[in-house]
Amino acid sequence: MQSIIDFLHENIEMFYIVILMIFLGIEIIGRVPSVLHTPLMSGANAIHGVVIIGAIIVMGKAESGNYTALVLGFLAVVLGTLNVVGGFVVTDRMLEMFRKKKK
Amino acid sequence: MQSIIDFLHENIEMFYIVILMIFLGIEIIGRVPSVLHTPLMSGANAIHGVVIIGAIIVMGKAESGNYTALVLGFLAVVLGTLNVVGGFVVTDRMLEMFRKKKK
Amino acid sequence: MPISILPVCYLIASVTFIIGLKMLSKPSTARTGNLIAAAGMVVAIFATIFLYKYNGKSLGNYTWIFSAMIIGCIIGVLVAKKVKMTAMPELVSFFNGMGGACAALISIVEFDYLYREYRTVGSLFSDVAPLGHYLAIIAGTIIGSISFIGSMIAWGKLAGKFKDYAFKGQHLFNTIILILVLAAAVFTYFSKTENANIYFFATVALALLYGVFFVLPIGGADMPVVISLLNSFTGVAAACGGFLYDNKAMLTGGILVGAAGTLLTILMCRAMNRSLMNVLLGSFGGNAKAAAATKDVHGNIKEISVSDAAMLMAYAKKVMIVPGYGLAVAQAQHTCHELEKALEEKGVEVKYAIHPVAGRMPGHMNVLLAEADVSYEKLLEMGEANEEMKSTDVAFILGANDVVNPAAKNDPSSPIYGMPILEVELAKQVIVNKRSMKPGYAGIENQLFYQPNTSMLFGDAKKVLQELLGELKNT
Amino acid sequence: MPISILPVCYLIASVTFIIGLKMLSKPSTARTGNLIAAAGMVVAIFATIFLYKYNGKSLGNYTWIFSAMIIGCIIGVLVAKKVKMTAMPELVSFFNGMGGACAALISIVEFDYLYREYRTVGSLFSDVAPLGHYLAIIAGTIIGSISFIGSMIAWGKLAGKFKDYAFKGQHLFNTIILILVLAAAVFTYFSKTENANIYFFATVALALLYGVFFVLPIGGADMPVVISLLNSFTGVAAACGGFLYDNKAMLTGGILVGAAGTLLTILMCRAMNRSLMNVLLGSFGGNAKAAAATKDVHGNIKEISVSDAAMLMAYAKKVMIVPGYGLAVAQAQHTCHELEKALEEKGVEVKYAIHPVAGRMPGHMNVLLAEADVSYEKLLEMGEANEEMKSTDVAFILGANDVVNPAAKNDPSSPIYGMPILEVELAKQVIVNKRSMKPGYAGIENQLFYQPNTSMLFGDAKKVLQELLGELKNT
Ligand SMILES: NC(=O)c1ccc[n+]([C@@H]2O[C@H](COP(=O)([O-])OP(=O)(O)OC[C@H]3O[C@@H](n4cnc5c(N)ncnc54)[C@H](OP(=O)(O)O)[C@@H]3O)[C@@H](O)[C@H]2O)c1
Ligand SMILES: NC(=O)c1ccc[n+]([C@@H]2O[C@H](COP(=O)([O-])OP(=O)(O)OC[C@H]3O[C@@H](n4cnc5c(N)ncnc54)[C@H](OP(=O)(O)O)[C@@H]3O)[C@@H](O)[C@H]2O)c1
Repeated sequence: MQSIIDFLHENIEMFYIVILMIFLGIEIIGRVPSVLHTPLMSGANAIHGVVIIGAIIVMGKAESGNYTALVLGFLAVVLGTLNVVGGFVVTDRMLEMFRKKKK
Repeated sequence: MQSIIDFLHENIEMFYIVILMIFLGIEIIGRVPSVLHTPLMSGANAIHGVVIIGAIIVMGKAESGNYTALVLGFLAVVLGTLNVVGGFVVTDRMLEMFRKKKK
Repeated sequence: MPISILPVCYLIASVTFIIGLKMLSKPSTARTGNLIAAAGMVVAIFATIFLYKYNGKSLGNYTWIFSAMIIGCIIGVLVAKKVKMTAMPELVSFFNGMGGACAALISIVEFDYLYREYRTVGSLFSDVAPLGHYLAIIAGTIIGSISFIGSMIAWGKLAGKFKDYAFKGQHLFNTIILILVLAAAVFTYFSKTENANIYFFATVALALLYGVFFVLPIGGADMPVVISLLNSFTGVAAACGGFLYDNKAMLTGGILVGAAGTLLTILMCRAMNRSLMNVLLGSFGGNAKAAAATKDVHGNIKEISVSDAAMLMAYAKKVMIVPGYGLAVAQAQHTCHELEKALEEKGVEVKYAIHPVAGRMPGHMNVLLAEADVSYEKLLEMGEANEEMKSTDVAFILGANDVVNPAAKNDPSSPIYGMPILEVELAKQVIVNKRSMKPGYAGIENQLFYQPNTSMLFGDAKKVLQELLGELKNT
Repeated sequence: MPISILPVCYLIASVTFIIGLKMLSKPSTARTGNLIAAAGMVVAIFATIFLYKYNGKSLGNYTWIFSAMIIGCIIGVLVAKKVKMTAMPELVSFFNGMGGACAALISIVEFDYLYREYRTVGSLFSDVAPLGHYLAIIAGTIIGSISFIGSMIAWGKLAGKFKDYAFKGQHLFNTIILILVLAAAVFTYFSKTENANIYFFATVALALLYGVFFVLPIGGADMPVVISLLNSFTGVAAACGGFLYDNKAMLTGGILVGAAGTLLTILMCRAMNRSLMNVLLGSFGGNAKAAAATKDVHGNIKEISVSDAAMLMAYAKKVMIVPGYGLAVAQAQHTCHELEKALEEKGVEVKYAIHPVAGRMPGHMNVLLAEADVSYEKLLEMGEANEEMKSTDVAFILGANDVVNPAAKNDPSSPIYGMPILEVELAKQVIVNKRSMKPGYAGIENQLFYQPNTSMLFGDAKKVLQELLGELKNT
């Protein structure tokens, strides 16, 4: 129990950010019309591609002899980029289609 | 310029909290029907009464010889309490009226 | 390191504020939301009293703290419970002013600590006082002071203690004071430590002055908007306190109110089809008078006697009452409810058409009629009301004016053009009760009064309603 | 202290994510929102590459990083641009899986660092590895792995590579694996440092296994919901990375998607009138079959010939086309558009009635018909469509079934009871095209087919449409 409180205490700002972000995520999405469900899912999918930052850090700090880190890091960057780039491009394509109908 | 970046750097979590809170404040209120404007204003008014925490701190750490701090602190606590208590009670009274009509 | 659950309490409080405010913005959950936020506040307050440590020591002066809190509690509850429902907006303003004053006082005491500490150093104040700390203090002082005095003036205006006051060059004058406030704040920071306090108090005085002249010229009827704005100011002042003490509850609560309050202010203006700037600079009234002067309204008015009006309503199938500011001023809501009952006894269907900005505060008519026990189902919102207007035999307008002005629909030069209105002209007959041909809040003429199916029933709303009641009893 | 603007860049990225997601949820701003979020992402990525410092050193291995990014870019763009519009959901699933794998790999490498550092210490792993750090690693690993493998299976299912697979006791089995995953995670922490890696890899393997059995039994048509859920999982996995590196952009982006994704999943289920539990446990199909077996549907069906159907439509004033999953399967959207044009040439008014969950992904019909260049004004949402149904002469149902099943309105025992439907039975004539009398997605009978004003037009949607076109050209 004490250690949990300690942990909370030290990271209280992180917890604030997490909790506020949860509220925000829920509030923002609340009014989405169902036609936009698929593009929204796809856009959100692109946003969590921010995990690529972690991959870049892993890759960038890997020492030259550490093949595990180098190989896995390389793979992680490739996959992360796929997620980000593919995600945004595919969302854009979907939305372009929606827009075309508008006019 | 440098000192601004320094300041941002040191308080980056605070800035995150502030910015997220601004978004949240705006999102939360966005859909309020106009009948609720007055009670909502009143409720928000009660919430900023949280400033009383500052008054309590000022009062609590005032040394016994420091009359400025003691007197102003005392006044601050009285006013802060007025804000909090009056705010919540008056909001409740307004909303009670709205509820009564419902049934 | 003395670890306590204080931050957890603050986190809980922040979350309750968010949830509470969210629930406050839906009619069905509003009351619970208010209670939730209040519960979080209690947690935050008592956690601070008992768990807060500075330099490892607990807080002292418990007697002072508790007696201050008890005094505040008693006054707060008494005032909040006693005041008349129609005096709500000024009460909110009063409490808001208290919050602003509290924030200002805290900052003043904290400045005093800084000053005492460095008074004798003999260098520039900026060399010794940390900038972040000073910024939080001075922002809290200025914003808190403006909010305090502004709220007090708004309160006085609504309570009828002050009149609107404006003079030529008002805006320029205000801008100059504001610049002086900021200049004094900067001077304080860059002054010698021993006279920093002089500049500081000049800042406070100037901020108070600015607050006075900021609110004084704004029309009394615009006070709800101003109060909402000052409310968000106090929120920001509280947040400054949060920065000062690195206190997350104050920070989040303050910013939340600051952001939500600003948006609410804008929403309020939008409901009246005006911009915030327009409200603050008061150009609305000016325009409107000009418009009223140039625009001439054609036709003759037709008066109707009380007995004829009573007949008309008694033999109607459906009567739509359109209440407005005049009804509130005349305090005629109870008599109005009696008229409604008398008509219903005669088999007439009676409904109320509620315009969102009828009266002088949002929801004014709802609160007013609720006070008189009018049942909820009888109150129609604007949309519904307009749909039922066609099937209405008599639209009875009680002290409303702008909210039924067709100029909003068909005169692009009118200052209220674009505001959604109650389309009473669709009813078969329109009876308008007011005391004279004087315009309402927006200061413009109303073509409705000259329409062929409109009849005027002049007189104070309460008196007229009582006479109508008398007539109805006799038939 | 080396101060950089990196945190500011991350702050900017976080804000763009919030604004982007917000704009994505409104049709008019969605596309800009996507671009804004993408811009923020670019800022975050390049800021990391050039400004990130660990222990005071800049990152190295730039060649590796850039070549990996270029490879990822090329594949990503190619795949995203090439794929057919109808294959969108599986593509989202694929990219989501990549993100999950990325998160898992990061965590694995970070665990490897920990392991290398403490391998030879000879004490318990828990004595040396900080709990917070370990928790972030293990959570990232588990959630990332599940998200990766689950997305791959969802992708395979939608691409037709895997079939649904369920066995008795599936739920119990899954629960046991999940418990084993958690147990392995705990064991890793409390094992001797030199064999911590064995338990760790057991955790990874079990998590992958769980992911497989979590998604396999869920019906292929429910995949959009599952993908949305796994999407929010990946968000949480990314947020774990944010904790690990104390990186606010990852933290906020991840949590934002985690929260929004979870709500979106629930909203999707709600649009189909189902609960998330119901989708995950797959009890829907089971119930439905039982219901279909017990409930007997009365009446006879009436068939109509292609030429009669063509006549009926050609001489109608208004035809309402109700597209459904069958139209998508038959890839008949272009032929459908031609039919529409042919009818309009004959002076018939043609509209489309779009049910929000027609097809197999939200917005499926909109995307499909947009692809065939059907103009936006012709697509009616459910509410509008139902209002126009009364004035419709022929409702032409093309491969839709559940979305026009009146049981949703009048049979409380039906599994789809309560789902809003398109009320085609209000039209004067109903023509239903499908291949057989087999039920649709929900697996239940449809009373509509037996109604007196309904005629069935059996056959593959594309073939039938082509025949109709031929007939129309001849008349
Ligand atoms: N609700 C809000 O939040 C809010 C806030 C600020 C401003 N406003 C503004 O206030 C206006 C509200 O419209 P409204 O139609 O309710 O009011 P209004 O346009 O101000 O008209 C009120 C009318 O009531 C008459 N009246 C005054 N005292 C009376 C009495 N004792 N008996 C009978 N009649 C009496 C007045 O005419 P006589 O003098 O001839 O009797 C006046 O024309 C709008 O312009 C709105 O934008 C609203
Ligand atoms: N939109 C979403 O996000 C989503 C996601 C998951 C689930 N769902 C569910 O999917 C269902 C959608 O309803 P729906 O009415 O669109 O589809 P449906 O109820 O699944 O019915 C589709 C019908 O099309 C017919 N069909 C199949 N292939 C055909 C072809 N080549 N030519 C002509 N007809 C063909 C089938 O009958 P035959 O076999 O006799 O031809 C079937 O009855 C709802 O239950 C919804 O809850 C929707």
